Amino acid sequence: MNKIKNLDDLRKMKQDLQNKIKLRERGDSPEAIVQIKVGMATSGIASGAKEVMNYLIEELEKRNIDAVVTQVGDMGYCYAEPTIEVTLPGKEPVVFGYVNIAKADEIIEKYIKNGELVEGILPANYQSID
Amino acid sequence: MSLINIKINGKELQVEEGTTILQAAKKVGIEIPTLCYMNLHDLNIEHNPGGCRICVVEVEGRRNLAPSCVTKVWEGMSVKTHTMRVLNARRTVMELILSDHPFECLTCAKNGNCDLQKLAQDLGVREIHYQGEQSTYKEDKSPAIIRDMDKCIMCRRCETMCNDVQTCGVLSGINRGFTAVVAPAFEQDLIKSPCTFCGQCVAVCPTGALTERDYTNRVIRALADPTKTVIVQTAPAVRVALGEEFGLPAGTIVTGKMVAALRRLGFDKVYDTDFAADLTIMEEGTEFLDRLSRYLNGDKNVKLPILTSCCPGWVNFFEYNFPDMRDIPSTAKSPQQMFGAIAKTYLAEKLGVKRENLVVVSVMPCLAKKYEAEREEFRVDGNPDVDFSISTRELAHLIKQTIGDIKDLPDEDFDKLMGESTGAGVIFGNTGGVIEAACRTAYEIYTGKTLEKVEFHQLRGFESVRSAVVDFDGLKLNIGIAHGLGNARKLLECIRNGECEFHAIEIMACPGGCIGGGGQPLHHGNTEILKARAAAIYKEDEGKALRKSHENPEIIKLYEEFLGKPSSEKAHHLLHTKYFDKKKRIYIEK
Amino acid sequence: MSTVKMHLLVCGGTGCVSSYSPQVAESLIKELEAHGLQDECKVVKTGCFGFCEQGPIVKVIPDNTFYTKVAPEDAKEIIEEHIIKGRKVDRLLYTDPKKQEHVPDSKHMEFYKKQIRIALRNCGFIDPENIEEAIARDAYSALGKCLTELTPQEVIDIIKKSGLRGRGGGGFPTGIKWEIAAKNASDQKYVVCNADEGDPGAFMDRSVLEGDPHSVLEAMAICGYCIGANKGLIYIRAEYPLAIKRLKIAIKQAMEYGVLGDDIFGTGFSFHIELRYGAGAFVCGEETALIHSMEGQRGEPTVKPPFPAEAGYLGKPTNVNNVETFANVPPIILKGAEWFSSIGTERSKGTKVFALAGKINNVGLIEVPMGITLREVIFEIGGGIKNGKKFKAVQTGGPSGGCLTETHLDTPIDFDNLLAAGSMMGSGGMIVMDEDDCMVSIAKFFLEFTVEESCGKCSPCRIGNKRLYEILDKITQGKGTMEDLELLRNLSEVIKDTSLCGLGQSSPNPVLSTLTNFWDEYVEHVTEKKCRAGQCTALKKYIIDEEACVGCTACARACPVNAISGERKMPHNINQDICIKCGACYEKCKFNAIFIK
Amino acid sequence: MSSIHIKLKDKDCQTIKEICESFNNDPGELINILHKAQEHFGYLPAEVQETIAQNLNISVAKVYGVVTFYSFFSMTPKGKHPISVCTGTACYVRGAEKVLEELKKELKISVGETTPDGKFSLSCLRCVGACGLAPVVMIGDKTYGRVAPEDVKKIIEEYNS
Repeated sequence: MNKIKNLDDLRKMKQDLQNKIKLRERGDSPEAIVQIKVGMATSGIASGAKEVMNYLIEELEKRNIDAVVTQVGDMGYCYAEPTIEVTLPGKEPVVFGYVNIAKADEIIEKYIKNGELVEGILPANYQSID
Repeated sequence: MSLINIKINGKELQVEEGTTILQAAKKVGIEIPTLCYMNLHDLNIEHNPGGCRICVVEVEGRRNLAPSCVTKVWEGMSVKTHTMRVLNARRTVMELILSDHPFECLTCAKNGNCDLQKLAQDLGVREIHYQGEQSTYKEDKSPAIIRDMDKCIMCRRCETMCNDVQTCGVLSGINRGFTAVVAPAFEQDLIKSPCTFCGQCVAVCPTGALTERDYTNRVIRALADPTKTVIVQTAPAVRVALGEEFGLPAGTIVTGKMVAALRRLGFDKVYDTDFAADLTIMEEGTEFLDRLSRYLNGDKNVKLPILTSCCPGWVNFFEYNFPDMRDIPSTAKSPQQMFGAIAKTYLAEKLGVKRENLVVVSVMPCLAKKYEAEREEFRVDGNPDVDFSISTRELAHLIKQTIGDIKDLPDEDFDKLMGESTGAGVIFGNTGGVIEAACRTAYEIYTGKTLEKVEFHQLRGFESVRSAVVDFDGLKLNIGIAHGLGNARKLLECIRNGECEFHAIEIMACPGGCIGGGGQPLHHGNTEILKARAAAIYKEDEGKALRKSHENPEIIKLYEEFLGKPSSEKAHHLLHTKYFDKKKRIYIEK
Repeated sequence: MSTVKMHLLVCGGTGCVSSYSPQVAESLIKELEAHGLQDECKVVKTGCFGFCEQGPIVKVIPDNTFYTKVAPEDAKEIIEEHIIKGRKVDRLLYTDPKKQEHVPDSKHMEFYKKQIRIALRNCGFIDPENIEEAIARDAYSALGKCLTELTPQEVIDIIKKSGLRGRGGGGFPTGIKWEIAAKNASDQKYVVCNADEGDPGAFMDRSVLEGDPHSVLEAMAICGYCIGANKGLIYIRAEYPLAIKRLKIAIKQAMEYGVLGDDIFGTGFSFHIELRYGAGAFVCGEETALIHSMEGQRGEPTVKPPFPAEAGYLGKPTNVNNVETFANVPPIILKGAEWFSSIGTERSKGTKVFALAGKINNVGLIEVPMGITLREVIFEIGGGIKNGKKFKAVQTGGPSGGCLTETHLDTPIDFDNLLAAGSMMGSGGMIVMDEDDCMVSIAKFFLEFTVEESCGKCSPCRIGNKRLYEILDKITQGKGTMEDLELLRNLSEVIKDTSLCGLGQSSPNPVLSTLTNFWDEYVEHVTEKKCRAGQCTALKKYIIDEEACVGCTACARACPVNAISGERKMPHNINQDICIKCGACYEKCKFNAIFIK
Repeated sequence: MSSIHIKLKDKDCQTIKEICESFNNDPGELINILHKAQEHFGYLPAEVQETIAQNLNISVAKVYGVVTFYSFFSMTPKGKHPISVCTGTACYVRGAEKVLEELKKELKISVGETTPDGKFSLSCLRCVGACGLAPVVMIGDKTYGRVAPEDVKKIIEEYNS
């Protein structure tokens, strides 16, 4: 057991431990950070949504972007699976279709980091699904 | 101590820091009624739990009323002691207390001598608006003390006396809320508890919850029985306190009038316990000198100090609390029991009365004497050496019922054979008195010289634990004295731990000695009364022609005619006793 | 680490535990393992979410899905539908009582919308049995800051400036209390945490101890640093086994990690904490009684002064604070006095935790900013009155408090306003009553409690409360007189004015506040022998509706005292003088012909 | 407080001695000691109190005074299935009293008593903190929430079979 010998020990330990509950802290105030919803219904899983989701979670973490990635059921765009919905703080949600790993990388680099639009946005005449 | 400026009912005054509102008010002549509060300042006993809430007063700036007995003054404090708000509160609280108190004043032992009754009158309570369930408990009748907890008002003075002062640990607050009351463990009877029957709880009880077991009825019946010869013995402390019951100032000596009254009550003979006190000195003194000389000669089997054993409360105390040390107190019986043993043998023969027709009554300042008289070892074939022991208070009641007053009675003398006493017997009533009396005799026997000055002033006083050195012609004897059982405990623990060395120790269960006994007229916490009684005892001693026990002619005659020598086989048989280990006794009803 | 993409928080508070939340957690773990998801999704047992009414609660993170009344059997569906397929299990979602709609996540629940969580910041968020989760949420950082950057006086000044007042009932300024204890020089001092929560219907302290024990331990150490004490004692009810268990674990872990014990953070400051158990005496919430109890004695209060800060535990200066008060301290140190004092009202800063209970839809534990109105608490957070009944009163402050009515609904809640309204903050019990509650009976209920819990030391409390109870009982029996109402008032005033401790000084409050706010109801009981709520059995009248009665004689045969007479096939009649109001006839009647008046 | 009388075996006295010693025979720890003793014996008969007093060198009256002050301590053994009814305010307003009455009727004992067969004992509790489930009845460690008077018979039967 690492005994905390001074305040720096505590601070370091806190840094190390933060990951453990980061998920919860992000979940507690999602409106302040990037929110990504991944369509995960049976059709989604089959079309590789799970891989995309794992990629997003890992890459966002690596690239130090505070984001909360959640999975939702069928988003109503079966034709364009896998689909993801990205909500930047203070902005309207945007839905991307046919997302694969490469597309996901592009979304992170262009849209999430710089707000540049990326190809593949689906028409906005839908209702966000919880 | 710095002085503090306060205002009470508009009056400005300065009092010392740490003074309570109650004390401060008293200084300017304002009486605040109290009930649970008790202050025995000379004995260092102050009981102020702030529980009864009768003494509440208004303090400016304070939201609620303040209990004056525990609230200390502060600079600039302004107090009002008798506003309408205060009066309403006091009266309502009193009504509440009375609503949980049986209305048995007419048959209550405390009728006319009850703090609660008096206070209810003073507060003008005429009607009790709050009626409801009353708490009821089973009555506990021990040979010495009666507990009628229906009358308990939870002032808890008894608890303080029993635990803090006497350290007997018999009583404790139990239960809580409306069912809270003071009781022995498991609400068992006192007789099954380690109670010493010292009676200090009775002495401070403001109501009829704790009273002595009254034997006057039995005494009256015996006196009315023509087949019985009824004799009486009176303890030294009775004569200096009885007068108080008849309005005489504390410390008035009423020996002669008491004797006259007893005769008028119909006692066939009126004797003096002081005579037996002298006898005690002969036996105890001889035992002491014997143990002392063997000890000085290096006998390892002898233990010192010797402890006095004439106080029955104290005997009960060490049987319960220090049974491992029960071989060090003197084996000499108490004066009451020595008197009984001699009366039912020697005297019965002299008077020509059969033992079973001779009734021995004792008048004692003490409640433990009632229990002592009932001990199995003080009986012959079931017949007790002392039949009934009544307290000073009971005697006063009896006199009031019959003769009325003692003030106009002539002074009369005790009867012969067991009525003669010396000053040494008299001072038994004060703390330090027994050991002083013993020294007077032991000195002369040990040194073979006559004392130039019979008073041993170093042994006197009110201090709770005292030690003094007495010079037996070069032999320096360390004497210890304690009064109050809590102080006795300290002294005994000190001996047990080998921390202090004494040759002899006197212990009295009650603060002040017998003059402050549990059977004396109630002093209501006024220690000036105790001091006056103590002074009267020494005055009586000074007035005696003979002041050393071994000079008592009736004692000399008793040994010559009956007992032989002190500590003789016959003396041992009649005048000595043994003690029991009561610690292991399980106080639980089977 | 980063592969964990979801957390399932399962409430481990006493309420949910007693409705089998541990089994729910177990099933969830089993299901996750069955699907090989144990590395992706973690189950965490947390402290109380506060929403006890709907327990056991499972919250899915990060999407905040709030599942209620989850049974172990539901685990399969949650994992297979929600975790794997991303489809929420609708039937387990919370249903808004007003809109009758499922609410998808906690962010949309009225219950949580107006809450600000300071004392409860970690409750329902971290695993209370894991110090690392607490440390990740800043536990012991405030202590570190105090020990290394601030002098004791500076810390006291921060607390004073924050305006924090004691949450145990009295509302005494915490900083001033600490300052007094700090100033009394002594070789030994003590910090005591009062966790003898005894108000019937209040359980906030327990929730804090169960959900976030480290916040209390840390605050006690901070207090120790301020007043110069190296020993802390937590006086906790023996009836709180879960809280005791979690405290023991927390103390052990804190010692192992070196954030409690000797030479904390290498600063030379040492602080040790022990537990002392209460044994079921409400009066021990009073600080002098609590101290006597910790000394192994009867918990009888003694007159103050001397205050514990002068002569407390074993005669040494002692600072006593309650759990919730302590739980507020670390955030104040970390976020500053200004942050704290920006919340709340002029004289009551910060938040207060309330245990919302009674005839209300959302029973549970809430933390709201001081100054919020009763209306917001009851009708928004609390979701309004159960079964669409009419709001009648809300009782705050437990047995020491009073009943407030509709007219008080828009009063901002703080220490002073509640006191002015004839109630008090107390420890934070808030019991809502509807039209079916008889206010005389409510007063009687509280007095019954006081009578049982009075220590018996002082006469007004020992006998007075008993008499109050008896008079109230008489009134509910229909035997009261108008004079009794006068006596009630006088006696109440005198008990308040003369009792020794806080218990007696406040015990008549339920009587006085109902006398003031519901005078008519008392008078009705006395003059008309009527209980409008129909609660006082003795005042009930069973009457047969002659129109509806078919004369089947079922009622007459059921009556145990033969109070019902009537010819066969003819309307029957109940003799009110004989009737013992047992209700047997009422239950037997198949024609709804018997009604209660 | 009524009590039954038992004879303590040497083993029991030894247990008490050990409990007291684990608290350094400190009278200040009396309440903790009583908790431990009650945990061990199930209740606190007079003999146990007596032995504790001897070990701590305090008066047995004091021990008894403490035992009778705190409602958690009991001098009578609890039933095999101790039943506790929460009578906290939340449970009260949701009808705990009626449930209690029903239990009394069903078991034919009053609060604080044990059925003659030693199976059930009945007591009241002040808030177990499950206010959301009010009214609450606990039997042993098992909690029954939202109990209606009609449910009582059925619940008791669970333990009678």
